[in-house]
Amino acid sequence: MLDQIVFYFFATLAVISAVLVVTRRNVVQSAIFLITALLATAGIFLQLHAEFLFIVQVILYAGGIMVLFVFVIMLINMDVSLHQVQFNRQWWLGLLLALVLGAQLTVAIAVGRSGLPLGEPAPATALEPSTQLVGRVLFSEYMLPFEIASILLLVAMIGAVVMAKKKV
Amino acid sequence: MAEQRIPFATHAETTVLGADEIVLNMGPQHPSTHGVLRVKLRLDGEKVIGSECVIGYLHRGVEKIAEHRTYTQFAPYVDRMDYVAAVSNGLGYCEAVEKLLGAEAPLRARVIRTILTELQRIASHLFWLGTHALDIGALTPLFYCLREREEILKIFEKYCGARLTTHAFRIGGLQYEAYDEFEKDVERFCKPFDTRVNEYESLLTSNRIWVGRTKGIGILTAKEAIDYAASGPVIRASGVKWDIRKAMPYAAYDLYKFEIPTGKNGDTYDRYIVRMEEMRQSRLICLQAIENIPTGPIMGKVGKVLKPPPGEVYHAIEAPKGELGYYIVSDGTTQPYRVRIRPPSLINLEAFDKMIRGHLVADVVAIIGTLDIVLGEVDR
Amino acid sequence: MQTLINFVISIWVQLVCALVIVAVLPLVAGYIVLMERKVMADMQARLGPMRVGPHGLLQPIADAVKLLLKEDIIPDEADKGIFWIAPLISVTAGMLAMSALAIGPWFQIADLNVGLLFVVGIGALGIFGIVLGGWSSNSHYSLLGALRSAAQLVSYETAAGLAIVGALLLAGTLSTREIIETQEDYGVWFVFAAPVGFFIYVVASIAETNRAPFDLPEAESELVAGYMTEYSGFRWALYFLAEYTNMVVVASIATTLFLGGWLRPFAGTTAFNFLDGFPSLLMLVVAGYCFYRAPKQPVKIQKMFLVVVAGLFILVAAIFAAPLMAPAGSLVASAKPGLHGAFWFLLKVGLYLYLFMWLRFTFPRYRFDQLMRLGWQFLIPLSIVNVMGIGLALVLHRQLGWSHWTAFPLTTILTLVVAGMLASAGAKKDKEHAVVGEEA
Amino acid sequence: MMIPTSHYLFLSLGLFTIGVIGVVTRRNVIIILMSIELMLNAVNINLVAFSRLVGSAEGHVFAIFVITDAAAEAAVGLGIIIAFFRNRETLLGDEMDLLKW
Repeated sequence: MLDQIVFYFFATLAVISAVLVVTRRNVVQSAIFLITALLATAGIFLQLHAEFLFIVQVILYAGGIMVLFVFVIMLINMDVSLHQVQFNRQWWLGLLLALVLGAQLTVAIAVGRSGLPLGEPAPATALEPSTQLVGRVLFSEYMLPFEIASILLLVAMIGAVVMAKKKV
Repeated sequence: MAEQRIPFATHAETTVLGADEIVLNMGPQHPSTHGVLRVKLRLDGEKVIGSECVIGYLHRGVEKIAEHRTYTQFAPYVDRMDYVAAVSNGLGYCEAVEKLLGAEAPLRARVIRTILTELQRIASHLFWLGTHALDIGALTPLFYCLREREEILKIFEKYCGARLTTHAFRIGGLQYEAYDEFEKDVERFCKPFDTRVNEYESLLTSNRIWVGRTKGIGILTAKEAIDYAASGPVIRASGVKWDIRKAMPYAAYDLYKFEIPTGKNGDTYDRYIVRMEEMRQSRLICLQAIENIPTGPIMGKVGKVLKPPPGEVYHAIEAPKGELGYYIVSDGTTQPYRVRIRPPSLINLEAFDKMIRGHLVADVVAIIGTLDIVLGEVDR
Repeated sequence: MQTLINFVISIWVQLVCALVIVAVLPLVAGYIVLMERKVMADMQARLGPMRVGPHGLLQPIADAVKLLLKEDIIPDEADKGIFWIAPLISVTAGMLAMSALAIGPWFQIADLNVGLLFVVGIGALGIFGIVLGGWSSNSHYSLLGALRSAAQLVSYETAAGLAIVGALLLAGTLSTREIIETQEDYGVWFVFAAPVGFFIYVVASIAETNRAPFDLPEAESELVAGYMTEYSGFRWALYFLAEYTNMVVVASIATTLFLGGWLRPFAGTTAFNFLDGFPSLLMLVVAGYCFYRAPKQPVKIQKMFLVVVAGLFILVAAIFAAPLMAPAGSLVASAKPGLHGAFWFLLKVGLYLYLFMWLRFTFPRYRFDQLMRLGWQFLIPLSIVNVMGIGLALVLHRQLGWSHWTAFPLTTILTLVVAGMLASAGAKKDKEHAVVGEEA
Repeated sequence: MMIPTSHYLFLSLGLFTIGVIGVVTRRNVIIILMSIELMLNAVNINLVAFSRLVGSAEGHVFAIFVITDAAAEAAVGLGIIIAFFRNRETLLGDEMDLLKW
């Protein structure tokens, strides 16, 4: 019961704020709703008993990446963008994509019912991927990807610094 | 966006704001502009690339008032210029008029003037230290400084009944005889005062943050300081040994031994060190002076109605903030024809733009503080 | 309905704790402000607030009433919605972070298995309140304050995080409760095993809470009041509440991680059991002081008030003493860990806050570039070295069987050597900067 | 009573689609970047839900990689935006029509 309340609450919150992210004119408001959407997703992670991912989501996504976004938005003068047309005429393309994706998923669920029990409820405590378990898997089986990811971050960092410098 | 044009007297070549330039208006209502100074800063991020000081918010037309007052009536007005060093202002004016009259105050009056002026210098520097430290973020020295300053103000109050705008001196000498405990009070203040100065220095001088905030900030080389006609601790910190007390002795300064502290780099830190050392020297002067205050009259022969002969005079003294000059033109009547005052704060403030370029916003307050301006004097 | 009632019954302890935090924290923050003003007054040779109540004891309440009644001014050009909600974000984040902290073995809302990360992460969300508030005010001072705040928090969060990692390596868990229990098992607080980590955390936590000497976002002499320049009345008070809540949060993290949480000093040693009497004794001393001061109050009602305060302290002393007196095994005696744990925890938090205040009234303020240099060029490298040092010590201790007493001092000394090298390199760089500045 | 995994999938689909629509229809590059973050987020929900379904920690690990990637992308993307804005004074994606200037 509680589980469901939590899930549907956060799911609704996530979808509504996601819609607002895309539709708001003001970039700062978009950013705020994106933060809400990300925190709602974090709530869904919590409902899925993925506590570590929950906190990673909060710290990294909401606390780190979004601070970066808000920071940049504030650095860039906002008055310019408020008086411009914010949407272009490709809504039909968006709608088309949405329809295609929706159809795909429906078909996938309908067909895949035999392969994967997608319609079934997710098991409650088949496995509690706690912090320790995630850590163990991350640092043993996925050691190489982990290192590659760290190099990716390093490259991104250097790239960002170089790009944001005044005189290249 | 429409291109925003901001007139910059000091920076006329580029008036169009770039993508990452903003104009920050500091003051006239701002906690650390020491009154009603208004500074327009052009910032690139936090770096200052241009500035303009807007003054005049405290203009009261002191010089004009002088033309409608007699010489005696005008004397209290000068107290309201540099209101944290009223005694020094009064000394400069009284001596200038005496020079115009060709009279001189008796020795006893001059010695007492010297003592009070030096106490005032200490008080002014204490007030500067407290507020300067507060600007840089050290909250506590202010209260210690005010504690000591209070002692000096008490001496003033006992002497002439006023604490701030004292009007302590009269043209030709003094109105009040020193009260009975005067020497004792001064001694009681001066004796332990050097340990107090050491105490402040122990809070700040070798503090890493303080050194980081003041060393290399607002550098004024000796040549620049002379070119800007800076005076007082500002020019001395740049390494120029210029002190009117030594160069053109007035009052009773030729009787006493004291040093002129100078700095080397002309940065904020050096100005801080110079002022600290000046407090110690002022203390020494006071101690020397109270040892032997000559007896005699305290009022020279100047007559009841002051009517200086036609002519003009310039007289400068070393006020706590620098050279305080009075240029008085007399047309032979009881009222001055023209009084022009050279306020040290105003002249020192002219170096502000030079000192601030290339530094950060945080340094602006440090440099305003280190110039030791009093807006009452700048605007007059 | 029945399920709801059952649900409430199953979590009533947590509910009570949550209510206590939400209801009492504003008051506590008010009294921390009073304490700060009193400490400041003491250091500055004056008395501080003395008018409202005896010794200004009711000052926080008067301040709160004043702030509540003040007009809530919203600047004309401000982004109203964001301006309105920004302080709430800060406060909510701070209070939410409190929920995973264990104030004594009894008082904890939720013992998450990512407890400490939760506190750190949620606490860091408060930055949005500051940034958005500063941006929406539409004032250059506010914007500069907000930008500084964001940059500062992101930088020092890294150092603080790495300092926390060092202690987490020792604890081997993220749950706040288990961290403290590990320290009990070790018999030593982690501040002694990882002193450098504690130092880094102290510095970083001051910077994170925007306190002097790192209070650049609200530097009074430069940016008037930084991000809260345009705020007034109750919203301004909310920012203050958030700031003090954050102070309590970082102090609690430090207490939990480094200072043994709710543990009494020498918790494991029975020879020091007499320290159990300390809480009662302290309360009695305070009560005695109140009695001593009471007759000296000028107004009768103030005398009575002080006597009542003294009586309350005696009552608290009795409550602390009761479990010690009661026969072992009784219900009252079993209340000891909860009561005394909370006492020791709050005492340590209070001392940590006192350290904050002490530093604030002693040091001048850093400049922004200096702050960044300190963070990135000294604290972050040092905290990385610190993590490696602790890891090395653990390897030496656990794999190679060295004793605690050699492994940890050795790595600490190594870390300190690195710190010295970093500091001297930084000083050299400072000199170069100064030279460049002179040329320019 | 548990929530069927398909509900997570539909939620994820919803968020992903909104993100796609955002990328396709908005002109402001910052909002386009934010929409991409939204899409990555939708993927994460899927990963975690499946991880729960099959009972392994791999989904979590991949979600962490996705977040890492999002961080890198945001850093580089915002760096480009700042450099772009400095030179062209605009934030509109359809005006980004030069590779070098």
